[in-house]
Amino acid sequence: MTFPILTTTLLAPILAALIIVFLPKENDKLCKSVAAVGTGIALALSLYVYFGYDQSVGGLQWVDFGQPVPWIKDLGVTWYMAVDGLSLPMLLLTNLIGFTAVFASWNVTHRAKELMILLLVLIAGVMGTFIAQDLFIFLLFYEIVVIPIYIMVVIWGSSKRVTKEYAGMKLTIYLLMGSAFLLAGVIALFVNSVNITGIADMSFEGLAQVAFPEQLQIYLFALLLIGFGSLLSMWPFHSWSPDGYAGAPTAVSMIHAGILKKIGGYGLIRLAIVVLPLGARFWAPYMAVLGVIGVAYAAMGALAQKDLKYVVGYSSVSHMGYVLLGLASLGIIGINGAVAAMFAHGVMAALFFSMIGFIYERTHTRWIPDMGGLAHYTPKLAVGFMMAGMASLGLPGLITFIPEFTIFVETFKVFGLLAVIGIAGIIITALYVLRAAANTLFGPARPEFSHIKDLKGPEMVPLIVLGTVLVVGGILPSLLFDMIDSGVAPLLAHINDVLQIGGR
Amino acid sequence: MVEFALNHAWLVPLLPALAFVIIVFLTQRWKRLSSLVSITAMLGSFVIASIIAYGVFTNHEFIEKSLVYSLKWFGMEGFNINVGVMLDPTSSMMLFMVSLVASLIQIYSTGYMKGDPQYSLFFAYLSLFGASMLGLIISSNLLQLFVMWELVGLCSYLLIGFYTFKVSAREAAKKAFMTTRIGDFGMLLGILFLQIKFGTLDLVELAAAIPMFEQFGVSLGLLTLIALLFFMGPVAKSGQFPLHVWLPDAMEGPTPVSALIHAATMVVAGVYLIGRTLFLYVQVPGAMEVVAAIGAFTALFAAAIAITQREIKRILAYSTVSQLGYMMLALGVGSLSASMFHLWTHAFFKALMFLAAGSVLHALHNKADVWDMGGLIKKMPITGWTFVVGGLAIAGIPPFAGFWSKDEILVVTMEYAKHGHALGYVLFGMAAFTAFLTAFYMWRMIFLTFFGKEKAENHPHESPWSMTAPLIVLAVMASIGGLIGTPWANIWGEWINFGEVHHAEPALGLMLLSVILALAGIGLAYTLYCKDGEKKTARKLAENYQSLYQLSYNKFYIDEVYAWFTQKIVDGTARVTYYFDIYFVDGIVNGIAAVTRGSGKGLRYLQTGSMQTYALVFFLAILVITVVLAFGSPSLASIMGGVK
Amino acid sequence: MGTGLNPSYFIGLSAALFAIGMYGALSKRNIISVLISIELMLCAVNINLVAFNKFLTPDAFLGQIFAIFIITVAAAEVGLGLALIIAISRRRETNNLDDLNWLRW
Amino acid sequence: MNIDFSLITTEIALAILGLAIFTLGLIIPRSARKGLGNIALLGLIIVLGIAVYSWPNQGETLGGMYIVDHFSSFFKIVGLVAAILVVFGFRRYVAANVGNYLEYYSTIVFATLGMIVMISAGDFITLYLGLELMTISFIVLVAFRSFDVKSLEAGIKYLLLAGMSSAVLLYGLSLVYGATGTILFAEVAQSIIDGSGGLLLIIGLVMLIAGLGFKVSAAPFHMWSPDVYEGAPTSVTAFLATGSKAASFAILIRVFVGSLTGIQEHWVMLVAVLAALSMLIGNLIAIPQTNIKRMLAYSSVAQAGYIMVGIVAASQSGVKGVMFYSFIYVFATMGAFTVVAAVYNKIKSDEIADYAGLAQRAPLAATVLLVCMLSMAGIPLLAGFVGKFYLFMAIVDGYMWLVLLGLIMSMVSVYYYLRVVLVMFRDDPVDPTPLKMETSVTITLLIALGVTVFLGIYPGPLSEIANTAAQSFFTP
Repeated sequence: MTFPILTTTLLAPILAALIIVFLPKENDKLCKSVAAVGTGIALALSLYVYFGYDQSVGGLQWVDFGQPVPWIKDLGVTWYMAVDGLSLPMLLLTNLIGFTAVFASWNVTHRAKELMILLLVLIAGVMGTFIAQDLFIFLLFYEIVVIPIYIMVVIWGSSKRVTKEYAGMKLTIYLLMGSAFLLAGVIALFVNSVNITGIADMSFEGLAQVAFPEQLQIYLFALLLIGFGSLLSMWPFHSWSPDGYAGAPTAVSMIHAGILKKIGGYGLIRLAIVVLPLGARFWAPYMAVLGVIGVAYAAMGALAQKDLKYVVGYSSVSHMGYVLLGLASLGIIGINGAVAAMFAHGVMAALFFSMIGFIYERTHTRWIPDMGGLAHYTPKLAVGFMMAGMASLGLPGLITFIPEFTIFVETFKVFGLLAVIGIAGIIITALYVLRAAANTLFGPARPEFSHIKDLKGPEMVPLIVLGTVLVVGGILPSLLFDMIDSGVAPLLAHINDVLQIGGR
Repeated sequence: MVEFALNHAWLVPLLPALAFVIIVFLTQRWKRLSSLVSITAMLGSFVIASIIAYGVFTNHEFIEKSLVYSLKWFGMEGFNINVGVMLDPTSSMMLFMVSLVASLIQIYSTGYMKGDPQYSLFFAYLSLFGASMLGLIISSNLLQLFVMWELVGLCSYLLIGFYTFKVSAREAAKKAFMTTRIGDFGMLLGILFLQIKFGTLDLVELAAAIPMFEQFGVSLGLLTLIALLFFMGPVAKSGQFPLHVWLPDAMEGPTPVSALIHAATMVVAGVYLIGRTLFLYVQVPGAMEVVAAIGAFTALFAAAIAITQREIKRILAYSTVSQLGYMMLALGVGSLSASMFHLWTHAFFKALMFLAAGSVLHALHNKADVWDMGGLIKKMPITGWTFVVGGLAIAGIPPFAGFWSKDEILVVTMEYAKHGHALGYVLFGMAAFTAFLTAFYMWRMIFLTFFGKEKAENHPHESPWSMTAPLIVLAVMASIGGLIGTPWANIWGEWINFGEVHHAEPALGLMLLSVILALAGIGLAYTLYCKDGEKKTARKLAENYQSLYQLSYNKFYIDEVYAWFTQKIVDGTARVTYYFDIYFVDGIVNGIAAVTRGSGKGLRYLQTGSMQTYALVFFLAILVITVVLAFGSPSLASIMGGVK
Repeated sequence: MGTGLNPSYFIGLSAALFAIGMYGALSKRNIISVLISIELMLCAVNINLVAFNKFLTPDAFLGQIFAIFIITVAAAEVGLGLALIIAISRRRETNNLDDLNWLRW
Repeated sequence: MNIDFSLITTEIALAILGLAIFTLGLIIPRSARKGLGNIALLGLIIVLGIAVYSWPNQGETLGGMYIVDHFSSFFKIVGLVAAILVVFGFRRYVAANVGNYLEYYSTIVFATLGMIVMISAGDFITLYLGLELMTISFIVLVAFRSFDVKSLEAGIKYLLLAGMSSAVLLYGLSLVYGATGTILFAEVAQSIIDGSGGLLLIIGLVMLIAGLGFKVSAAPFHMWSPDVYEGAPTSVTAFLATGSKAASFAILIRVFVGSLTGIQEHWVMLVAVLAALSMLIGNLIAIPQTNIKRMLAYSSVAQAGYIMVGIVAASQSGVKGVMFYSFIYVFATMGAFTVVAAVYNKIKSDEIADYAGLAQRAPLAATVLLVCMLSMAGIPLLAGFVGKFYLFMAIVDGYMWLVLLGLIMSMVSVYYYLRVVLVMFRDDPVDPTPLKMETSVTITLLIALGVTVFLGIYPGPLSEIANTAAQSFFTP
């Protein structure tokens, strides 16, 4: 019976939300502060857990209450909150972005109270998916986030190429459709596991031990792949992503691009690949192809954009292509790289969206041709923008490079030429990022922007926090990689065993 | 003390890095202080680098084996990366040279950048560049080296675009980054290949592993491919044809930047890298020939462009490209020694000329066209005479530095040819002709700028000592810096070589040839641009050979081709992709949604509101079901797959 | 039983009756006639029940009892129906089903 | 034969309650009739207490015509809970829009009585009696607002269609009787196993499905429900959508899974198709609706489709799923309709457009409506998700197509639920004065909210109970 620190981390935002419910509507500064405190506590706790995790031992640690608490007996569901090297980076990422997202929406005054409540619920929901080691609990958190996001988009979103109503509805329904397939797959998975073993156990560990027949695995993996893939904005299930981000308010874009997408990748590893290795082996080539198409296609799409948010929206699709590619390699290096890439992209995308949000607040436009020379009036903002951009094009010394390189190492070995196409994506990426940066920040100063102010006070938080992570993670990749490796290595060992025995 | 320096070589890049951090976070407000911090750090590095150089060049063991120490950066099963320090004569020479030039140029900048609003930022960037460049030099691991490689690229990007309000600067910066990116793509593939095939990126281990590449299941063809892919990086970084286009535009940056990054240090990183990985290239003669050919061609090509350019810095830029071509050529023919020697001398005289040019521009308020200048030497003697020294050096007049290194290159090329490479003679010819052209266009520029009669509208004045002092120091280096590599006492070749045979007796014939070529070039330049004030002949030539002149003046239209490719092909594809996305992929999505909504709207009208319709549906349903169940149930079940 | 009757006659009869009722319910526009048609359908049911009882379980009166229940309940239903019809014709001056389509779509 | 009254205490108590309200209402002065609501509430709670207390009693009485097992007790409790919520949550609505407390409340009680009789039915006659008692009471209730033509139209439509459907049902029953020679479910099952069957039985089967499908408003027998739901007083709509539906499902299971198992291969696929049809039609037509009651009506058609999935399984897990789902469905629906009624009280409109800015005028109401609708859509952390999980679990091998259809359709349903959410949350209200909800309403809403969320997060206990109940259904 240990102290349930993870559950506490999970409850911190919820608690803050409850407090805010009883705060006066008018005093939005107070609401924001409470939200900041709540997320701050969660962040502190997750940092404590992250650095308190014993990598030499590995496996699941910080198990709440010491062992799984029986939850739904007949489904074999247990309240099993624990973390390993795979969950921890995601947990940390969630709280990093959650914390900064509060500050990124610091200037929102319109119905700020509701915004903060929804935001906190959202953060808690996402957190739950990463610390739950039980499939059912995972599912509980998996979809809950969708609805707050919808409400946030339609209230605080912005209408440009598409109306925010359209964007919100598309985002929501698209992801729910994906999750329908996922759910079907999960139900079938569970029922079959019961039929095979005779005991109902929904913990990921338990399911991983079940020996599903190969045909079944292939068929289930397809369902899961559609489900998680659409959340990962896997081509061709990506088209929700740019519109969604464009319509969404800053905080939502940050969290969605930063963390939510990662749930797809996380689920693919935790559930699809680990539980259904044979299916994974069957589908891996197709995943790789889709990943590469996603990389090149989305990069090209981003190149054609004039709206900053669309640029980043497409670029995140393209980056997820790398993640998919890494996962498809089914090798330890590739999957380590993929997980690290998810973390890195999360930080980068969050910073990018927060900076774009600030620009939009100031200039009331995201249309690149209407901008230019912003660096003269807002140097700090420009710094943040450039850091995010450079991270996005995988500049060494920032957190995104090593993960991408690691992915390349494995996928180049496994897929050869296919991977080369993916690697070529870095050129296009550089092109659209540099263009966006150049046309937004540099060039002659425009008088109409002379009034706008640089970042100051709370607005600096996203830049400082995320920027620090970008640099530190770039200089000391081992902080991230040792952790991930300690989590992925045992899973991969298990998979390889299965592939040896079950394979042909 | 020497021991300490050798074992803490990582301090060399660390000091400027610290300077960068300090300036950015603390001293940005106080300009003087910032520059002070930056210069002190760089001088510190210089001191340590000198000690290291001393330690290395006084200990003969370093010729055989280099000093390496490293620690784990990150790693996982089957993929471990250590970062560390690798000290040998080559790297310590580079350390010394870079830190020296960097210090001088920073001092120079205090004068040149005076009054610039982003003064502190400039020095921050310079420090960052210094850090990454020095880091690149001492890297013991290809990945570490690649990281630094990209960082210097970043600094170059930032510094080219330093005048952010200038659109041209912005575009030039972008161009530089993109061009080098293309090279880096190839280089990345090469690195990946090495990692995958040889399981390591550590230079020492690779050097041990590659000679027996068959054991790693690597065919000679594959190794050649790897070498060529890897070569793309240097091609872009060191402005070799066809990726040279960014370097001339890079002159949009402040002149000290051009001197430091785009003449003395960063652009030679490519050469240095090939030198570092020569153990790979010597295995694959095919790749070596490509390197040599590209080098020679670039040298000639750039020189051919330089003869018609008008802007002082552009001319210098193309000469840089051309000189880099020399270095590549030397590497291609397998002489690390010659190439590094030229790198060393070139660093001094080219930096010198850039700084002098900067001093000129400073005096003429950035009027760049050489045709608008003249007779400046009277008004600004130090600048002028130092520039002349540089000119002599690059033209290859003994005993100035350039002569010895260029001669060395010619010699090794000739030897390469003699050792049964027919290609070698062609290369030699190109190199020799380039030497002539170099002398010609350099002195064309010098005559046009400093001699002849003054232009009335110019009111030049000598620059402050902070700018002239570095000029003098560099001038000294440019004059005597080559003496350590004379054929009579080739200290250089003895220390810095890749086990290549270096000629015992001096090849006097070649020396003579190169001197004649140089003098011929200078003489031609004199007759065309100095003797007759109106320069009629020059203009007449230009008119008679209009097409050739235009071709050369427009840099053989390479930029136009690239621009066309990017705008038409790349952007076109992008637009197509985008429309495909929103109209087809997304169209399907929206289509499904529309169908759903529409069917809802349609079905709704079944609900007519008349109770008897409902009853009718009710009974009809019963009828249908009865019929189906009574006569078709099993088949139906089989269709729906209802097996339990 | 000596008579040559067999269940199929009764089934046929009740089926016919049910069909007639059904037709009436579907075609008549007057609420009352629809109500009556429904009664016809119920009668068909009763015939069935009684007939089956006769042939299947002559000693236990399941069918009859069931039929009696049905008749009773039907009476209640009709009563309620008439009450509603009166109320309707008060409010909407009609007892024609086609006019009752305010609630639709 | 001796009657074991201990088994039917609930029914007796309920009957007494109904009569008591009626007579009491006649003797006390009109002005005092307001109190009847409280009496009904109190009585119903007591009856619920009795029902819960008599959970352990199991057995058959009246010679098998009346079955009391955990299965029936479970559904009785569900029905009673629905009745209680209706009586409690809609008091002000009834007072303001329905009036005539005496008949209203007694009829509610009698409808409940009909339900629980039907739930426990062991033979055709009891089934029919319970069904008709329920139906006739509901006809009265639907047409209760005799001053409102819509209510009357709904009433007459319900009367006629229900009449036809029960005629069909009865015809079916008679045919089954004819085919098997008995009216006791148990004996029917036995005789089918012994080999009686044939066309007669098949046609009877179809008619049974039609008759009962009408009651649960399963497509294509659903067409009455939108009109009636829209026209009826909201309280009645709520009761119709929860109690009557749950009870009808109970008897549907009793008849098909219980006694017609022998000819499964004939009806399982049929039910599956009907379920699919209900999901499709219900969800699709709900999309363009503008009246919230009508929208909820169509969505309840879809819900019927989901619940029928459990019958398709025709297994213990399926039955368990049905029970679990109908329990949570009661709370979700009640919550939604309570909000509708409460809002109608204030703004006299059921149009979705008029819900603009509800989130700011009445946050609790808006939240409850949101949560309840999402629970019906099966969004996790809400009970509906667990319910759907249980239901689809039962059929996932063999009926993957139905599972996928069901899940996709429930995501479609999110589409039209979110349109309401959009109006409630995004728009700013025309007049921002807060809507003051009565305590009774607030409490009902909180109950609905609490149960929906709690069972969504911690469904363990309920599923245990449902499991035992389902067990008792198969092994009496």
